[in-house]
Amino acid sequence: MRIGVLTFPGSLDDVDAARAVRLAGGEPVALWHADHDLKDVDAVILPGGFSYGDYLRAGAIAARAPLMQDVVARANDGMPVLGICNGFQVLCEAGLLPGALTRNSHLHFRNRDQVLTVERSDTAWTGDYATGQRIVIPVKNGEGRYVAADADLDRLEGEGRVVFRYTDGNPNGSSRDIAGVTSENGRVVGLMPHPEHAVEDLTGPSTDGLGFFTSVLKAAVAA
Amino acid sequence: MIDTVELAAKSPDDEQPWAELGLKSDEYDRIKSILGRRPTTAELAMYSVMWSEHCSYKSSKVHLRQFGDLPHSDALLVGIGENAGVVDVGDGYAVTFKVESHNHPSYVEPYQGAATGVGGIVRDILTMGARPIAVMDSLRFGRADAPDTARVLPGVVAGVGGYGNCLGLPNIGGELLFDDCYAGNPLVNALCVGVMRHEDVRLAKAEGLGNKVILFGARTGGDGIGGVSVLASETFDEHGPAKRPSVQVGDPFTEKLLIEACLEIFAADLVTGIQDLGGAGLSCATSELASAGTGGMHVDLDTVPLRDSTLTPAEILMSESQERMCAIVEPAKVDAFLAVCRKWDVLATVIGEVTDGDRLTVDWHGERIVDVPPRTVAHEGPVYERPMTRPADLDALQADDAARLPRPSTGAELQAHWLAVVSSPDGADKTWVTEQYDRYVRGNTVLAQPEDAGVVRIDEQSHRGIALALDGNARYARLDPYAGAQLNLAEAYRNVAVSGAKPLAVTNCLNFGSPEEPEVMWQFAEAVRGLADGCRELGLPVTGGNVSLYNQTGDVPINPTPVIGVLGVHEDVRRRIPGGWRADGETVLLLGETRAEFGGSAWASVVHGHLGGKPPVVDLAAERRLGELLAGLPGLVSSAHDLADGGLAQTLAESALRYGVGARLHLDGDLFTALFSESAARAVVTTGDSDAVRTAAAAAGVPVTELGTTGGDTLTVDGLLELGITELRAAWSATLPALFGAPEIAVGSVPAGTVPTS
Amino acid sequence: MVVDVVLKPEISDPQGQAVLGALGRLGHGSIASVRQGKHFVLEVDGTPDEAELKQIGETLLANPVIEDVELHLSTD
Amino acid sequence: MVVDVVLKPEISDPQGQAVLGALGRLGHGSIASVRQGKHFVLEVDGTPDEAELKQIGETLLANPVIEDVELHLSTD
Ligand SMILES: Nc1ncnc2c1ncn2[C@@H]1O[C@H](COP(=O)(O)OP(=O)(O)O)[C@@H](O)[C@H]1O
Ligand SMILES: [Mg+2]
Repeated sequence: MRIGVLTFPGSLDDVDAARAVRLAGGEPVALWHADHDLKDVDAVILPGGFSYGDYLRAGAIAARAPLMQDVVARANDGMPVLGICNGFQVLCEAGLLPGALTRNSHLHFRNRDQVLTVERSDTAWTGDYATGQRIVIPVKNGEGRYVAADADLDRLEGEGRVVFRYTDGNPNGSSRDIAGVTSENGRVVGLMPHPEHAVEDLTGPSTDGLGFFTSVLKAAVAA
Repeated sequence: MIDTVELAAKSPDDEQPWAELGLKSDEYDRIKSILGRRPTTAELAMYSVMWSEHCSYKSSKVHLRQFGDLPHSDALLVGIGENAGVVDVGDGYAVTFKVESHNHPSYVEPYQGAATGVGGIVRDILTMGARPIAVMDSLRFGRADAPDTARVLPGVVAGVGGYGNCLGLPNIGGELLFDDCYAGNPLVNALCVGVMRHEDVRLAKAEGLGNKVILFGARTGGDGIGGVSVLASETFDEHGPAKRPSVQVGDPFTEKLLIEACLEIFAADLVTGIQDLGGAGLSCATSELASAGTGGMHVDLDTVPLRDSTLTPAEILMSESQERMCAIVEPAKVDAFLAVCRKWDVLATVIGEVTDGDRLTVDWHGERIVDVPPRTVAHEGPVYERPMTRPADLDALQADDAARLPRPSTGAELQAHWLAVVSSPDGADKTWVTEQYDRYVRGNTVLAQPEDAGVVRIDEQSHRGIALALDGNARYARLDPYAGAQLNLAEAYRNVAVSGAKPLAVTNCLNFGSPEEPEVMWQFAEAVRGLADGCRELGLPVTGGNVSLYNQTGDVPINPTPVIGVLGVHEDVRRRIPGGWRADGETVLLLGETRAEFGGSAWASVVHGHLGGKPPVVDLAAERRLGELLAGLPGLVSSAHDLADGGLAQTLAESALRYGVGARLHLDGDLFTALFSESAARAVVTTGDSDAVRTAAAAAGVPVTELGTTGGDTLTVDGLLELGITELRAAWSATLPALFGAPEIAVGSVPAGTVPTS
Repeated sequence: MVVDVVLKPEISDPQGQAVLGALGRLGHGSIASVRQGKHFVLEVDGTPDEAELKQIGETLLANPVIEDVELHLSTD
Repeated sequence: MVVDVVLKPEISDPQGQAVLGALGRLGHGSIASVRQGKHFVLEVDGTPDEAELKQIGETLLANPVIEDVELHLSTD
């Protein structure tokens, strides 16, 4: 199973995402923002970091990179795409996911181990979790406050598109404790916390993040 | 009208602003005698920045030689003198690390000063051929409740985080301490560590006739001009002329691209020499490269890409615009070099070449404006043996023994003092600061704050890794700079050792007042001597460091603040020892000997506002025994935490609070001494097999005291006091958020242009 | 061209609120509200194409999901 | 009152540079330069005291070491 990890100028957690794919038993494939080449991957991860320094708005410039056109096209055909942190911001800016991520309410970058509740276990990236399961993975961002107009939030909730909620404390002031959302078809998922930093006991607060990368191996087969 | 070499030769008597540029009259005379004429304006600019204290180490050089004279160490691959020293950590891996100050710029513009401090030290590490893998920061501010601390601290922390986070470097530890003496002069010391294979070490020299000089990275602008000579060597004096030096603005995104481009360039073997541009910008890079090489160098200044077309040639040579590097490249490899830069959107320009002969020449608009022997600029600057005197107040200070201060006697008083120490700004939870730093990125962080040392895995297959700690107690150094430097060395050594690592090498950042004050110079000389002697005794090389002088407000210097970094190696990071208690029912053991030592202690400072007496006794042989014992303990102990500021009281609190596991303890002898003494060479460990630990300790010659057993939700000292973990945590964790946590304090701490926050 | 980008009124603005809080603390009680946005100054070569500038302002410089945009074309 | 805070011209503006780069890649080659700053909208109760507003703009909203401030008082 080939899982692409897209590197933009300023991507940082691409090595971590690739490691997580490897530990889950997949084959990470490095993708370069400026190419129009998805290298026959079965799914794509947009990793965390500061693409283009997060200048202008986090994710705004990366969302307009050449390879993103290919990602958007394939995603619309059902290819699984995961956006982590900066990758989530890119997906929102690219219009693949609803809403936007803005400056944290306390105005600081914040890195902590965060409890999340999995609200949906039927997306391409969450099949190995149970609905209602609590997981602990790191969160680290300065612009992670998820916002959208109230009506849009109501609609998202109604459609069951909230995949993760912050639990035991909201680290950035996100509306309705939303930590991650999905596309209508459940194939594209974005979240601010970092599952790729919770895949080894030695280096993470838990191994709760591994489930993202094992889930997609099955989902991509099923597709 | 450009001042050319030709013109300078014809107009020997033209007035030049050497004094404004910080040169002394004899220094100016020396430049004239080196050149056999007056310098051109551009040459004067180069000499003045390169001969500033910051670049030339003119006051400190004679003392720092002691580090170079330390006995040979097999671990040392590259010693002092290059951008950073390089150490062999086994399996063919080499590690380079260094700590550097950015104190004065951080006072003027906290966010950018701190950010560019991180940027600068990262480039030093990159220059050695290494991939930077982690950063640390050691910070000092005035009193925590002083208004100016509220102005400076949030910006500094946001700047350290903003830059390091955006580069993708985990922050694995540091220090945050407060003292009145830093009120007008905060300290921002940043450390970076990088890793490479032995064969990948790169040096800063220009070799090979005809090789090209390539400037790459950001464009050159008018920022930071004169920063070196003005910013770094002048005092901030309210009554002096207002200096509004231009500040450098950092662009971590460009630096990230520079890192990736450089690593690709190194991997393809495209450079013969490389140097970063830091203080003194192009003046420094070109003269150092040329000076270290065998030939000369010629630069055509018109080719330098500018951000501001009105810059004069002298300004271009002095500009400290950030995120720039300079490489020496064989002509046949230039195209490949430029192609890598294009891939990473890094601007790269050939600006000159290596020449035969031994001159550094620079042309501007077709005219020669610089023609100098590069060694005289870079390496043969003035050297001073400044006068020194032992501070007049030192005897009285040492005689004012902290042992005579009123002590707590009842359980209630002990408890109150305990809480006061751990909830003081120095003792309190640093989470409010450290959670602004990414500690996870790159996925190799094994231990980070609040552990004693940061531990990073460097090989995912073999699990080899490194440990690092930074320590700089300035109270001890004020009371006795020789012993203080050794105590800081000992603490950093101990912090690395408690993680289970074998200490290997030392870096340091020496923050002192004005070298022109004989009493400060004495403090400096004593600290260097103490550090050198300490390293000799511990068998550790000093691989590099940094000196920051003129840290004073008016004529009041800061307490001498030698910040010492120790690097250790872990053969297998899976065997690292964390600092906190995790399980119930383990035996708590104190390793080492406790004496009644309160001089410079946190207790005296927090409870009595007192600084006096002598610092704790230095016993490096005992430190070494403790370190060797700890290195053999993984597997036997489940936690280890060193004792330092705040003594056992602080260590017990931190160990319990880490995972919320308490303990029942009984302390023999004088309880006050047991809790608050700061005797060195001690650590607390927990174990399920205390007999085995005792046997190992006996063999190592380390005294062991059984303190009690972990478990429960209180820290209980039999018959005397009982501190609830909840109550303790509330006191410990409330301090910094109460002082700095309100969002409105952050207003203005992050400037307009450069706000990477995600 | 000058482009000012501000958060839509229904999106909360913690930066503006922090400034307001700081002003209150400093005794500037007469300030009733603060909103913080972004300010761009673009220089255009040749004659600016208004439609193009509008598109730049509305689609790149601002995120229409959360932000409003004001364009000020000036020719000098 | 509107306050625009921009970096002094001699200070580098990495954000503006990044936006300029993006515009170039998106085919907006006619944009010659971009500078990015902050934009504050303050509402004042009663009649604004100009000196006070100026002080606010210049000391709290901007760092005069690296930033310039433009005040636009509007009374509506
Ligand atoms: N400015 C800082 N940056 C990063 N880590 C910090 C900073 N200040 C404190 N820390 C971390 O907080 C922990 C506690 O600090 P401290 O009590 O000073 O440690 P120690 O007594 O071991 O020197 C350490 O892990 C240290 O690395
Ligand atoms: Mg320690």
